[in-house]
Amino acid sequence: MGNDVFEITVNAVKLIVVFLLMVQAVPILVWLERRGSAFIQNRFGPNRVGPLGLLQLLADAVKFITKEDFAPDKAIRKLFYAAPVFALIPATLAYAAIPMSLPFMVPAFEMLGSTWGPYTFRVQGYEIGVGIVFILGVSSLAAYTILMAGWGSGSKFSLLGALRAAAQVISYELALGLSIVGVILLYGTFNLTEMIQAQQGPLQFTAFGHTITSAVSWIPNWGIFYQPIGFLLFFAAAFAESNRLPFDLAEGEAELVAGFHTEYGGFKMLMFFIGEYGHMMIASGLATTFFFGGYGIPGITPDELQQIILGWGFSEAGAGGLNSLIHFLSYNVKFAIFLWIFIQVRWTLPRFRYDQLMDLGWKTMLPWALANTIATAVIIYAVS
Amino acid sequence: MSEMPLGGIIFLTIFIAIFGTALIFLARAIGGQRKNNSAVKRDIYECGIPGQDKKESKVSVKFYLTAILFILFDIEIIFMYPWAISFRDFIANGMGTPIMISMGVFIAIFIYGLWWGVKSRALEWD
Amino acid sequence: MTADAFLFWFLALSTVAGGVMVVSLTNPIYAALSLAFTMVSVAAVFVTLEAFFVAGVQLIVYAGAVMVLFVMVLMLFDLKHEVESFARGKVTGAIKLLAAGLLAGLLIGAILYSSSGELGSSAPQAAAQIDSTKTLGYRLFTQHIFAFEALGVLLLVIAVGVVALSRSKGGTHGKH
Amino acid sequence: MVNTNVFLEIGLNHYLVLSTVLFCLGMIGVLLRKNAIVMLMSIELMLNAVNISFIAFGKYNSNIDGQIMVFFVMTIAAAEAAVGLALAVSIFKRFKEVNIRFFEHLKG
Repeated sequence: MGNDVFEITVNAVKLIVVFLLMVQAVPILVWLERRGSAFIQNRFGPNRVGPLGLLQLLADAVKFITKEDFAPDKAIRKLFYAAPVFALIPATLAYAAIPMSLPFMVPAFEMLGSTWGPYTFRVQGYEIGVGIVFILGVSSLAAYTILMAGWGSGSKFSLLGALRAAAQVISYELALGLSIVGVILLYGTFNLTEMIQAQQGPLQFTAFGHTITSAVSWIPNWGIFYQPIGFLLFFAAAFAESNRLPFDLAEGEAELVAGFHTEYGGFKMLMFFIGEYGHMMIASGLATTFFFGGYGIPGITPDELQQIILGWGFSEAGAGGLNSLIHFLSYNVKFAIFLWIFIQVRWTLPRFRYDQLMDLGWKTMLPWALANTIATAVIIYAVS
Repeated sequence: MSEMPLGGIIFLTIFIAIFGTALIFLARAIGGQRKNNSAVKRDIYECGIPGQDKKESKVSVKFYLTAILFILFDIEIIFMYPWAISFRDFIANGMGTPIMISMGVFIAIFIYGLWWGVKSRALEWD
Repeated sequence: MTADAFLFWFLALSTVAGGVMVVSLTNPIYAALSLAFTMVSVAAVFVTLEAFFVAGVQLIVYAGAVMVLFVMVLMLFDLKHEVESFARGKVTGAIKLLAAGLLAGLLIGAILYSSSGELGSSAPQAAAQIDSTKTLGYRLFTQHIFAFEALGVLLLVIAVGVVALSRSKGGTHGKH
Repeated sequence: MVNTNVFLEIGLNHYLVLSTVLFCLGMIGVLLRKNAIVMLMSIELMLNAVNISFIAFGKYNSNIDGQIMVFFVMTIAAAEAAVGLALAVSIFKRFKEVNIRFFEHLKG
């Protein structure tokens, strides 16, 4: 994690901050979801508590934490209580691996009578060489949470919902994993930071040894222009992975009450919420990283921006920090757009039937992802 | 280049586990217990009729069939990852055609498996 | 070096603890969950051995797929806490434990005895300059290409067999 | 005389001993348990132990083939688990029994 006490401490604090950021974003998303759904359905939504109903978040939190803690008699208490805690782990571990901005340098400084060497801190939980594989592996552990909750509740609705949800999650993992193969073929790396670096600069195609740069210089070199089908498949599969409408078959109210968290209430329920929204955030972050240049800003590379900021009279380190901050904002704008798409889709599309869902995953998305992979490979092979 | 900060991952895992457990206990302490603690309240959810145990519910064996097919296809997809990452190197080394052929055979097997699965109605949910 | 050693002992402890729980817990679902935990720990052990990609595959395939299948099947069966989860007979049980212990002792003895050889004490050579995953892909698709294709066929055969098995209504005498 | 280096310097032997211990745990599971599915799980444990030693040898020999072998072992193990569970499920559906002693009553 680092070479000395300072670096280790900063990295540990950074991890905790990433976790809290994720937890923190959930009430905001819930508010956005409720206001957004009201906006879409021509209602007002929560608007009484505080300006624009923003304090509703706080009221909700207070409500959740003052609920009676409760487990049914037939529940297996160990699993029943462990499942919500485990729901947080895969989402956070995966989210911490997504780069959110440029790394920034801290020059050497004096503290407590000794010199602390120059450091480079990344704006992400940790940098992982095989980033995609790690994220896929960790998020595939989310199935255990569902199964533990469903089994531990001791209720048939929970068990049925859990089995459905697990079958759905694993089915769409295939389409998700296969749609990423095209991305890996394109960038030739598993590392998310290297992918973002490959997407900087204006759009340019390299074909038959010639480089064709687009005439309009502000069109960025984003993955979406190379992998449009891959993006659609990835994003649709990500909806299913995070159990969101139109794929929320696990909790189809008419059939299964509330799926695997039928028996949960109060704070434990909120933790499942955090896990679910965490998966949404991972999907948004990954879509941003793979297809929309990550933290990059269209029309300008980080080095050029650094030069511009230096021109404003900042020191090297200060300019680096400001540059990092600007890219962080850029990342968050893209990230928020994707989160809004998640919400918009939820309140626009109706739910699938379960057989339609499975057909879509196995018989439509999997073949299309395969076709996308083959097409990408053939094109890469043909043009080089 | 390939690095994995195992210490950080383990630290974060343990931190979340402790944090989550603490939150659950906190909610338990603040929420307290209500006076009503009847058997009906502590029963599992049911809509108007006496609660039914999960033992009596029949679960379709389709779920496990889906899971098995998922494992087999998942491994085939995982095999594509090392291919995808070294594909450009192969082309650069002039081995593009052999690698395309060998992967083509593999993908053909994959497609045949998928086609067979669809044809045999193993993936049919009704 | 100390941090690495600490990490190794921590992971070794969690791996072995998970293994012991798999063998000793009488409820099969708990055993399956602890096996999943062991798999994750083994993936972490792979990371300490710098096999990053294989560690990820271990997570995806073993922890994320195979063990999910086990847990799902156990839940489908709804196997409760078993009274007789271990084989009968104290004497035979003791003999079996002894045999396993003897094998462990023999193997560990052999490992320690042979550690004076050139393998045991030699520090690992500097990591190859090329990215190890790319090297892995390169070797897999040049040296082991036939094994790779054979595995593709094997997976297909298994898929067919499994579907056929689940199709049969049970029973051992012809079709129904 | 306790050599502290054994605890502080991790080498190939440590991984091999870990692998041995895991393997023997899996073996105990296969020998002692009666539930067919738990026995399958113990076999997975043994395969994992083997994988650890493959990767350890691969690293200390600077040879990537160990990892490729692990890749293959994982595939075979997953296939084995799939077939084993499919068999167990069909027997369970028919006879409601997963005890391994029961299986010897089956006749072709």
